[in-house]
Amino acid sequence: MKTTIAAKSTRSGGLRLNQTTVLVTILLVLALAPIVVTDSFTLHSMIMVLFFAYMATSWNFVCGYVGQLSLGHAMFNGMGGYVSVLMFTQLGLSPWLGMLFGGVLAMVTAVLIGLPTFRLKGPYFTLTMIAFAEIVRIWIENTNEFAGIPLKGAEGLIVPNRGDDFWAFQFSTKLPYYYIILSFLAVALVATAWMERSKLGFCLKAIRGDRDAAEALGVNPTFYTSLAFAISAFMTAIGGSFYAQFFRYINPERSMGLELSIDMAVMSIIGGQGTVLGPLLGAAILTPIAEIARGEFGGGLLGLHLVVYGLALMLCVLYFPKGAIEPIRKLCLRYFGGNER
Amino acid sequence: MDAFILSYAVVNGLLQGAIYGGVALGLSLIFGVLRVVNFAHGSFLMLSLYISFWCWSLFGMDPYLSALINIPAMFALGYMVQSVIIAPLIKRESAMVVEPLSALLLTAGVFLVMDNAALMAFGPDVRALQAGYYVPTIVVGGIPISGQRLIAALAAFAVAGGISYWLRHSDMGRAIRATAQNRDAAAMSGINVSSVYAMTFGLGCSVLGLFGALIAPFLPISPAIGLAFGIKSFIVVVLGGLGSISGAIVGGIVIGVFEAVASQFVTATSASIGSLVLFILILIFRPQGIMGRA
Amino acid sequence: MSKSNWARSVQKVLMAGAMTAAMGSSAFAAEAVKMGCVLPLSGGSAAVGNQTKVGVEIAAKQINDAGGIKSLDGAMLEVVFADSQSKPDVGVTETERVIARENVSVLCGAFNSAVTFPATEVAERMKTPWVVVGSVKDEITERDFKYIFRINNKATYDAREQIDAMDMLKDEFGSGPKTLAMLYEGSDWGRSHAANVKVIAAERGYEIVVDEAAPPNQTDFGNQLLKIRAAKPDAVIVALYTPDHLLFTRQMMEQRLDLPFGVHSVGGGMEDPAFYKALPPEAAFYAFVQEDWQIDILKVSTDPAILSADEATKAALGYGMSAYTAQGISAVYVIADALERAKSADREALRAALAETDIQSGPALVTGYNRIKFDEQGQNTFAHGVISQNIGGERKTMWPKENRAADSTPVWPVPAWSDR
Amino acid sequence: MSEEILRVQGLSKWFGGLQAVKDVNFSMQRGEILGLIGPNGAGKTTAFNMIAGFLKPNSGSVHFAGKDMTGHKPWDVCRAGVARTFQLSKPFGDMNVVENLMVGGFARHTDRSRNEARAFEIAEFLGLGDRARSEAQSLTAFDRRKLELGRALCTEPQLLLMDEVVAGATPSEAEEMVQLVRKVRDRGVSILIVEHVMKVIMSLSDRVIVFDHGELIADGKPADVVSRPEVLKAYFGENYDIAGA
Repeated sequence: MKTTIAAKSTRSGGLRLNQTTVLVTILLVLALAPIVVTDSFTLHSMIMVLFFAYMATSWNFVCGYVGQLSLGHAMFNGMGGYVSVLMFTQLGLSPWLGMLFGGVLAMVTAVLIGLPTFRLKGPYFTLTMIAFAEIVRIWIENTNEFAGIPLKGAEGLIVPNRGDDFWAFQFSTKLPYYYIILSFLAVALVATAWMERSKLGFCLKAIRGDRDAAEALGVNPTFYTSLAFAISAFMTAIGGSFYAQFFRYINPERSMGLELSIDMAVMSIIGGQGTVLGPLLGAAILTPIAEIARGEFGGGLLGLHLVVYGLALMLCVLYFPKGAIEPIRKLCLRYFGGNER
Repeated sequence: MDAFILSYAVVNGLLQGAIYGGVALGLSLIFGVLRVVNFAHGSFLMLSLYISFWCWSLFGMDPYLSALINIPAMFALGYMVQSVIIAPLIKRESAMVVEPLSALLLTAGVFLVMDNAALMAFGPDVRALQAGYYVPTIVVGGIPISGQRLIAALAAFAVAGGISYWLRHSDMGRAIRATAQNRDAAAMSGINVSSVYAMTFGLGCSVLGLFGALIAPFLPISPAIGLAFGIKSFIVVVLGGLGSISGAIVGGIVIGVFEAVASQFVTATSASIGSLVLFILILIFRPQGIMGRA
Repeated sequence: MSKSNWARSVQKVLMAGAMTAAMGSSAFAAEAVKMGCVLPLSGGSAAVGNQTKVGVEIAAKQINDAGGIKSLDGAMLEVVFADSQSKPDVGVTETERVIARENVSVLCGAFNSAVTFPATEVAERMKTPWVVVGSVKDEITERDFKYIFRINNKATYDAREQIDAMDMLKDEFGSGPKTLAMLYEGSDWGRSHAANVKVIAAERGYEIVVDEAAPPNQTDFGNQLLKIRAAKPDAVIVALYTPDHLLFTRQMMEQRLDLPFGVHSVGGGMEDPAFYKALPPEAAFYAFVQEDWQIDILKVSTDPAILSADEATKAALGYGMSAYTAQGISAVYVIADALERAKSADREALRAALAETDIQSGPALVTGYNRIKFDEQGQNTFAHGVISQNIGGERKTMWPKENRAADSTPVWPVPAWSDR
Repeated sequence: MSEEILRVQGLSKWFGGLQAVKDVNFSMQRGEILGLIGPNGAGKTTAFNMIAGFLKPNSGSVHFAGKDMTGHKPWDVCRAGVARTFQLSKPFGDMNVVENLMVGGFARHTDRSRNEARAFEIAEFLGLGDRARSEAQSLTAFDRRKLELGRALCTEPQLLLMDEVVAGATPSEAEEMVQLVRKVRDRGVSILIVEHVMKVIMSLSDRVIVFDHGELIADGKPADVVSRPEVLKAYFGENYDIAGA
């Protein structure tokens, strides 16, 4: 069945159909994967890959397309997690709704932060985002209670166990989590594919290419970057809520720390930023490296996977500035013919 | 807040701030010439601290004496990182594919590799070295001043002055300044730009070689120490003006004194949030920093 | 580091081979019992995690050398280590892995409360017993879980004991602190300890005059020290990990900051042997340290297992046993004890046996407890810390009074720097 | 040729203590090609940037088709119907020629397929039809310049501001560009062109204005303007004045 779709699209030679086909095929395979994979640890690992793919895709939505390197996105992840958990524990609100509030808070924050900072270029922007995220993290780590809300500082928040309860976003097996994060990822990928073809995508790429020229062509950079930044922050926050529900525990160090931001960015960049499938590819390559390094060497070679991340990052920047997806795309072109993806 | 405590805080802040400034010098120099924000700056310092530690631990070498090893070693490492890793990017950029963030990403890669390779090689344990003698604490007006910190702080001023003088009065220094102002014009007037870049990167790192030796005697050393100093250096350098030598010292002192005085009124944590806020405000409203030219 | 690990594992394999060969065919019949051990082997707490790991390895080797689990035909203990990287999600993933993939019978770990808390939930769900090592967060044994057991203190015990010790010294000498400063690392452990101290100190009539959290990896404590100097407290309670504790202690010595009733550390850096290697001994003179084991137990104990464990630790790490090594050893002996009684590596049987644990002697008590017995929440109610004072470079147990050696007398109040 | 499309009144700009543009007044008719010339540093580019919205004037006003556009942002100016090209401009990376052109189309229409069709049409018009799917980065310098013009045309301007269109071009390329600009005008677009190459200005412009030291010193038919002494003096200095007098 897969082959027929692929064959059809090659024949029709549609420029965009190819990407859609690849996207649909990947999602289908992922959706069917649990039929084969029943081992709970493998499923858990796959959830982590999908989670990081989702986070990298969210990051890519703005940073990949507008060409800015945000190392502060973990802040939005934390907001999503904290808002949905606190609304659940304090108000009894279902995390399914709470995550939307978290997303909105992240959106508002993104716009407030983005307005002044998106004017900054290159490293200045990166450093500013690090500073913003660090401020939020340090503040939460040191605040046990704020305006009557028990933030619990560095201790982190616990999601009380409710057993198998859809509205509480809690399940006793891994499978529901798998399909939830898979559908989140699907939405994020489709949103990215749609955005890339829409006015927003063109404007973002134009801003990345030459800001002055984009302005002269009627693009208001502040408006479009803020819009994309807000959407990206919203998606990242939803990922934070998922993380909180999946592990039923969050703390500022992990949920808002620099390391998570670096993970999101590095996965996108190595996979191919500014492409729909690049971040997914990056997460699929890098997440298992970390797992294998840990599984095979235990504590024998500390930090090995991060050394690999670093080397891969350098190699990509120097030799594959468009990410690992570029050579794959070229290979596909050679063997399957047709237009660029 | 009585005057004694306040002046004590200012003295503390001056000492610590000058050290921050000294550590940040190389970052500013490299940015000023290459326009590269070296994300791995702290990692170089970390490595330099380890060199001092191992010299002491294996050969019983005095930490101050180990500067004689640190400085050339860090210079060589910096020279190599520039010519092997960053130079290919700069060459590509002159071929019109301008990606201003690539250099930052490259050095971020260097940071990941160095920090974690150190973790693999040295383990996570905290090390500290103890000199065989005791550098006395001086008491001035009732305020004790750590001798080791005073030496490091004075060195920061000396090095900043030395580099400024050298940049102005030596042939290499003039070549570096010319390249910083206009790479293409410098190349056309016969300056070997790639050698100037590698020299500058090496020089920036060798300053860290010196400070590694100067602060190793009083600082616990672990693979994670680099990031702590790295982020502080970014703040210091942005505050003082990226690329400005004197700005690095001024920025360091401003941050040092600000945090020292502020933490007498609020918690030290709030003071460090305060310095991050200051950092953001500077970037947004005066990106050239306190000392930088508009 | 990695080299010695390799060497050690090779050594282990050789030993195990030799053992099985020597014991003949019956040993082949007994399948090894797998136990998982989730520890922070990299990341912020890696130093501690690796000390614990050494303890676990030593204890497992001792048990195997002595013929393994006798009620299981001499089955060997096989430890599967997993690295949590000090991160909750990684810890959970690794727990999942060792339970599902490695099929371990029992788990131990994971030092960081932030990791142990969610990871033990996985164990509970997958019905695998877990012996908590090092984590003090109260709630870990307050969730009505059936499979979770904790040998060591809860966080509230730590705080109470510190104040108990001050009260004891006050009674003993007729004088003591009234005002306290608190300096603690700004993450989970330090903050929750500080919160507990605040509550108990207020109940006992102490006044907290400085309350400072420090983000980890400080480069300077001058500002905090100055604040303490300005507030003139009688004593300071410190909860810092090794790097910050080192820096703090060194600067305190340099600045000649006098506190009449001294420094009271809740462990962290001051129970790490690396700490004492890195400082001039006089920097830590007269400091009180609350630890999860009795530092001078090696002087008191005659248990050959404990003494040889200390030797083995020195061989592996270059310094003797620490609280972390001791906790690793203790956990393995508690698990071995349960295995002997359960006569099975089955998780359910093992859980039942752990719940029945009542150890009153042997190397499981290396941490200095008189007894290990879990309540219905899995908390060892006989856990207590031991508070020592550094006298002339040696940490001597002062609290509880019962554990005090005959020649140990507290120095109270502590002398000023100028009088030392 | 009677409707006024651009009116600049009393336009002034200071940079620190230096006045780059001094109280400039001029206007343009619909369908006109107006040349703006002057020696280096005369304030041409500054005036140009103020009209396009990239600089805010200190005083004076810019009216476009009767509407006050003074100090409006570049994107608003663009949407009002004023497009501009840059002296130095990069094509948008990772995008091919058509996609580059489509960015301009999105300024006015959100319909993707319409913009795509229009972009192909413009590519043909520019003579880039066979390179429509090429990566924009791979174009020659002159094709990039045409692409720059094409992007501006895709915004469907009524007034086009062009900055140094033939700088660095070979004579034959310059001739091709001149033809293109004429064709653009024939499509009903008014053009204000800043140019150094006299020949281009003389052959293209319906009318020429001359700047010197931030002041407008001449306004008229190209042939008339170049023979005026004040213009010659501005270009060739005082010596010329003495010699010619």
